[in-house]
Amino acid sequence: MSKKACPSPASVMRSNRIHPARIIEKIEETPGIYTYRLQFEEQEVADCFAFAGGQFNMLYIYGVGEVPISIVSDPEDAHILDHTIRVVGRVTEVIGKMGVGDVMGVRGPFGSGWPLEEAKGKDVLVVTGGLGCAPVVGAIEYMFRRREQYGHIRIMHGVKTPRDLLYRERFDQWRKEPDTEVLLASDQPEKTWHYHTGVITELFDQVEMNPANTVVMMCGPEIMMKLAARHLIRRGLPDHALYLSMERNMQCGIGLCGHCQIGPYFSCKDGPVMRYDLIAPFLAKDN
Amino acid sequence: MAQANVNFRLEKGDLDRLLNALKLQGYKVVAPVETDGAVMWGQIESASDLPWGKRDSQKPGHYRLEEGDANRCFDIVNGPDSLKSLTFAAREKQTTIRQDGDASTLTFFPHKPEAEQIALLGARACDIAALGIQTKVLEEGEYSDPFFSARKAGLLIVAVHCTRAAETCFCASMDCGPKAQAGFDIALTELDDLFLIESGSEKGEAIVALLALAEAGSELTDRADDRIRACADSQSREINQQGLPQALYTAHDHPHWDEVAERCLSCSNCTMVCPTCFCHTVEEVPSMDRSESERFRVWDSCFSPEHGYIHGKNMRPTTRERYRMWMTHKLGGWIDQFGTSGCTGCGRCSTWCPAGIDFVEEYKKVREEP
Amino acid sequence: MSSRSIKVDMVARVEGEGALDIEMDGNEIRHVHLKIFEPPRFFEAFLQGRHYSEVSDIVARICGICPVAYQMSAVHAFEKLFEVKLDPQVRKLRRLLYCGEWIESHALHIYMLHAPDFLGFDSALEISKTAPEVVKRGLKLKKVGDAILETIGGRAIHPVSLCVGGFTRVPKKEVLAELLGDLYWARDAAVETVHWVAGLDFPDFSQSYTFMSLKHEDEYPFNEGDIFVSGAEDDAQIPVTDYEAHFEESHVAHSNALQCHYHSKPYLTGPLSRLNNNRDNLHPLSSSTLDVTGLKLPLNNPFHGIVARSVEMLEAIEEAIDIIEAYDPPAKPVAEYEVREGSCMAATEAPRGVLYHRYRVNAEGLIEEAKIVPPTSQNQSRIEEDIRMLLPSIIDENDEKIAHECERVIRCYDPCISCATHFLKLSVTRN
Amino acid sequence: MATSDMTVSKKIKPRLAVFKFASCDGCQLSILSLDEDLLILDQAVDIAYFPEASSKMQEGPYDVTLVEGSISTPEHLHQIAEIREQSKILITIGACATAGGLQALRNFADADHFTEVVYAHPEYIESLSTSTPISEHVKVDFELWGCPIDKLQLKQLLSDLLAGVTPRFPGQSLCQECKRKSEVCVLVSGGEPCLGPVTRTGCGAICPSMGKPCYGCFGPADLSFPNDREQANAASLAERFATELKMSEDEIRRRFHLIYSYMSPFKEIGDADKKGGGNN
Ligand SMILES: Cc1cc2nc3c(=O)[nH]c(=O)nc-3n(C[C@H](O)[C@H](O)[C@H](O)COP(=O)(O)OP(=O)(O)OC[C@H]3O[C@@H](n4cnc5c(N)ncnc54)[C@H](O)[C@@H]3O)c2cc1C
Ligand code: SF4
Ligand code: SF4
Ligand code: SF4
Repeated sequence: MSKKACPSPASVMRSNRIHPARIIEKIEETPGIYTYRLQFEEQEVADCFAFAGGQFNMLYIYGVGEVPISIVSDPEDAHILDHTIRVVGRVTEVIGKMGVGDVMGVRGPFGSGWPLEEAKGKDVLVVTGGLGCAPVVGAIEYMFRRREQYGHIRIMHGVKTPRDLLYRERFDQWRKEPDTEVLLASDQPEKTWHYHTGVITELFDQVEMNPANTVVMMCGPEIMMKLAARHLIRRGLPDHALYLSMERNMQCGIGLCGHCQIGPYFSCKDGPVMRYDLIAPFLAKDN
Repeated sequence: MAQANVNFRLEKGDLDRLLNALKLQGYKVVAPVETDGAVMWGQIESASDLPWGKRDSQKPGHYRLEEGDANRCFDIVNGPDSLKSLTFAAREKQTTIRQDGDASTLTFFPHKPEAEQIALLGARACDIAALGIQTKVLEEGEYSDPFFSARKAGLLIVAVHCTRAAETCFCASMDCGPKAQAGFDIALTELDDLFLIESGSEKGEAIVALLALAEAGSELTDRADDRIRACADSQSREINQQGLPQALYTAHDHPHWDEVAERCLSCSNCTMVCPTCFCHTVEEVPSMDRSESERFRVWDSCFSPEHGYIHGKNMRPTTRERYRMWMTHKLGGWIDQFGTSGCTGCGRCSTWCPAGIDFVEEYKKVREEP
Repeated sequence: MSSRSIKVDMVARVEGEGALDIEMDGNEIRHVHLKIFEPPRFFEAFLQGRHYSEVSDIVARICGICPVAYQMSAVHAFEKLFEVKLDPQVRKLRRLLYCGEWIESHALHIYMLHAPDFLGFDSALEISKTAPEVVKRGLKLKKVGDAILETIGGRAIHPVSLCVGGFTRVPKKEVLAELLGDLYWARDAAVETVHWVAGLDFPDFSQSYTFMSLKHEDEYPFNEGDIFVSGAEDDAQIPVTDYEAHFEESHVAHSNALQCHYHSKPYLTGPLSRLNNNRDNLHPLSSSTLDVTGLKLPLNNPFHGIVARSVEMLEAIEEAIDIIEAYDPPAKPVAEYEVREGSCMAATEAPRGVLYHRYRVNAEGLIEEAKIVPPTSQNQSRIEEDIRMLLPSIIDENDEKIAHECERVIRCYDPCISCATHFLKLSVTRN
Repeated sequence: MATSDMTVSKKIKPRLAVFKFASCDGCQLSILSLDEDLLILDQAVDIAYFPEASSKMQEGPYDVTLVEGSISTPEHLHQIAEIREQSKILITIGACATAGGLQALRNFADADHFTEVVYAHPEYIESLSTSTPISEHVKVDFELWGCPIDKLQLKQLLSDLLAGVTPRFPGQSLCQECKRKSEVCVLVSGGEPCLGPVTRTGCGAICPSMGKPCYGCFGPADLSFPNDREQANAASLAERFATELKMSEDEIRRRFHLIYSYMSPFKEIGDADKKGGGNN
């Protein structure tokens, strides 16, 4: 389906309706993580659907339910809609079994994503942890497609054990990009691990940073983000330059269902990417 | 507030004239009806269906109807249902989805929000305030809930200013009552021998005009104001809102949360009866052969075990965090999120708590230095 | 003659688990044992020390097919002791609740459990492959019964609203009236059912039975009436309070259920007995529909049980329609009464026959002793007797055939082994 | 919890079995009460073993096995082990299978004495002294609670399994549903000892809607999710029964010890010996 001019953007974008979309491609990133390329079934929706980098969709699986999933494709190629999904539970298990030709529902896009505009002209530090952080992959690829618009890009990724490192090839690929660094750390040692052994914050001390001109994007376990943020602030980064992806339970994605609250915020509409200075008091706490 | 509305005299025996006028306008008249030892919203045919001569006795965890003044029909302050059940339905069918035989297409059939025209007789100030708060949440944000809007649009509100408070009421301290300030079409004040009636909207004005009543005069309106003031004065509970919301955010580790958790049953009754709580989840109900699936929006609660769950972690794993969420959001978070407290002082959360937990008392304890 | 051993591990399409054990010496039967190995669940024991108000929820769990019967017998016993005066409309609603259970249970047995025997199928689901409309009719009839139970009792299995003195809540008139549409359909479907089952092929197997059931002056019996005995024994009318003087339970080694005898002899309870004893009280339509089948009463062939059950299903539907059409909600769902100490008994007609309860209650309303005699333990020795009578005629058949024929006889009784205490195993040893 | 991967048998119909141990048959009957959905089920699966419904009894292995009833005789112990071996997914249905059932009341008393009460010749009876849930003996993939199970939940369970979806049912307390249905609380306004606040949702709040206090037939609410065990606060409700409703200790014990007596935290109420005990 080729994209034509959208006749009435609001009717699609503000309707909060679920639109059927077909899987036209499925890529296995690593076992249990798949990227799906979706195509809307309705021409009007295909024409009108537009999103900003880092927004998410609620993906609807027939007879099962909806889950929030970040859009990882490039907002400027809005006719392409990619989602990278890790199989973890009830809904994602079913998604994992779906293949090319299957249909799911898409409601969105919602939320605010990575500060890709604000980061233009600045250095970018991406700090991730845990089992792969799909939402940030899209942001990284976005920047590389516009490599000249961004300063130094440094990607730091921490895992518990070397076995947890997914997307190994991707890290290797990124490492080849100009003016780009990729640093990996594993809490536990292993013979084949050629990178840093220890926690990720230790890496911060090994690199030079330009605190006044850096934007940090973080994604991972909250406790890791909290420790990393404190460390970076001590290194002189302003707290408002740190952006964190805050995942919460979401049933509606539009600020009505009440589940995704973090103190005064709703992660779905005030986030999911949120500035550290705003959410610091609520970070990594039962709330 | 703008200039005071004009009050008219409505004889007790003439209440049916009001009912008939409402019915003539095509409304179904719904009012508090004695049901299973409490009052619930029910359709009434005539004023005699109202709970004449009854009043309520409320304490945390306790509700009983008692004999009262036979000439009065609005002495029961409230029952478990607020306006929420009428506007934000507990279970609302949102969408039906069909899958064709070989699973290659999905068709979505969103349900049209539809609502009956209901004249609601007997809405109280706190609940009208709560409807206003829910309006901010469900209607005035970037996205809104069309089902709520439709149901709300179908309501004609006949308020009753409170002249009697239950022991659990604290609307005065929340600035939400006992007199309804706005948000109604018509309002009544019940005196022992007659009602005063005023209108609060054009729709209401037209209906009151149909009744061709005499003006009440200042002696009666003064008497009414006295009764309402006395009702406010009779409230012994209050919430001191000073320092909110911050004070609750900082009370995050207060030991009193543990103490409440010893008693709290995590049963969600408080949030269900709360007139402003809006949390909901979606229930997916597929048919046996999966040819069709329906999605329902249903009331949820921060006391539900899944409410704070994200894969591999529960943000609120135990009752302690769940109770804290409830109070912190209600009295604190709401102010940041919607510019108003989430509490109107109706007292239901305490009355309908099977463990008899007193929201106001617990709040006081949490505000004390540990 | 050499010895033969035949084993069928489980008789299907009955409720509960037991076994049949036949031993023969040549052509001589040594014994026929209906072995009930459904594990004992000790209900009478749990009841001790419980409050009378808890009993109906406890005894319901004896049987998921006929919980209402258990609840009814218990509640009636206490009401006699406390001399409760039931509102007539409450009494009607109780009958209606019972109608629901009969319709549900009879439809289940006729269509799902018993019909496959006559049609040569393993199950009703098999039937549905060739005659789906028949099975759908059965399922829908069952649903009509379930709907009555759900409306009055909250749910079809282990309903909750029955209590001493009446009901915890009674339905509104308009809510009950919603059932009528389906009941009118069910009435026609039940007439068709009677015609359909009457046309089945019945083995010629008439026996000399002692029929035992309740009998009521002017009603087909559900929850009231004296015990009435007819058939092989002299007619006798026995007040329920004298039940234990005439009917005696004994424990035999091969069974986890107690067996019951009338003056030391086997007897028959259930639809066949009820119909034989109470024909006069049938509704006109049930009566005329029975006439059209051409069957003459008393029915003496256990295989005609399916016809009796179908007539009773029709009867229950007609009764339900009558009650609902005339229903006027009682002023109060529960009557007032005072708890008294003493002993009390009651018998009501479960779908499978008479269900007798006796309790001794102390001044605080706590149960000191409980005794429950379910229909299947009453029929148990009669089933054994039937098989003894059947065996000579099939003695030359192979083991498989014998087993199959015996199972068919057992199923005529719609035995509820969960009540008596469902693996029915058959082993035949021939010397 | 099982990953209900039944996709392997997409071409061949999955084989379903239904087994029974000590129970009242009510939960099995719920399967036969699925109305027309029963026919849909029959088309979707091969009902290989379900003696109550069919005399065709096929040997295992089975893809999905539903088990009703509690373990209460020595023979059961062998049978359940064998059934487990034959079953890819084993699901227990009902209070008996998931918690020992009403008959687990005997776990609190001397079972030998019980036998004498009911049967004249106790020496004929072969019974274990306890009635225990299936999960105490073999691995159970999924449990459907309730006495009896709820038809809608059963339908959803089967529908999910057939579609290869992991079934999931809420563990929260009954009160939410009670309030959604606009029932007046029988505890707060009627002074009745309702177990709803600590009882698992699923039945649709039948008792309160019938003006009767919930007697806990869906078992204790499970407040934990995903798996950190936060138990229903039965002790607090019991305390409330004592103070507000003036119930005696014995009345309170009887209240909790009925259908799900053998499951924590109901088990520990009023049971001095087992106070604070675990799941055994
Ligand atoms: C804004 C946002 C963006 C996300 N982007 C991605 C992405 O790009 N790729 C990806 O693989 N995952 C993403 N996630 C996480 C993803 O939503 C969860 O993994 C998914 O909801 C798990 O659902 P489940 O039914 O398979 O798991 P279960 O563990 O069975 O969860 C049960 C239910 O809990 C809720 N839930 C569980 N975990 C989460 C969670 N982390 N966030 C919100 N609700 C949850 C859902 O309602 C879910 O259906 C994102 C989450 C959020 C909030
Ligand atoms: S989070 Fe709790 S307190 Fe807030 S709206 Fe939801 S249910 Fe109510
Ligand atoms: S505070 Fe009371 S009503 Fe609210 S969840 Fe706790 S026990 Fe239930
Ligand atoms: S009646 Fe029972 S289930 Fe309903 S709200 Fe009250 S305590 Fe909870």
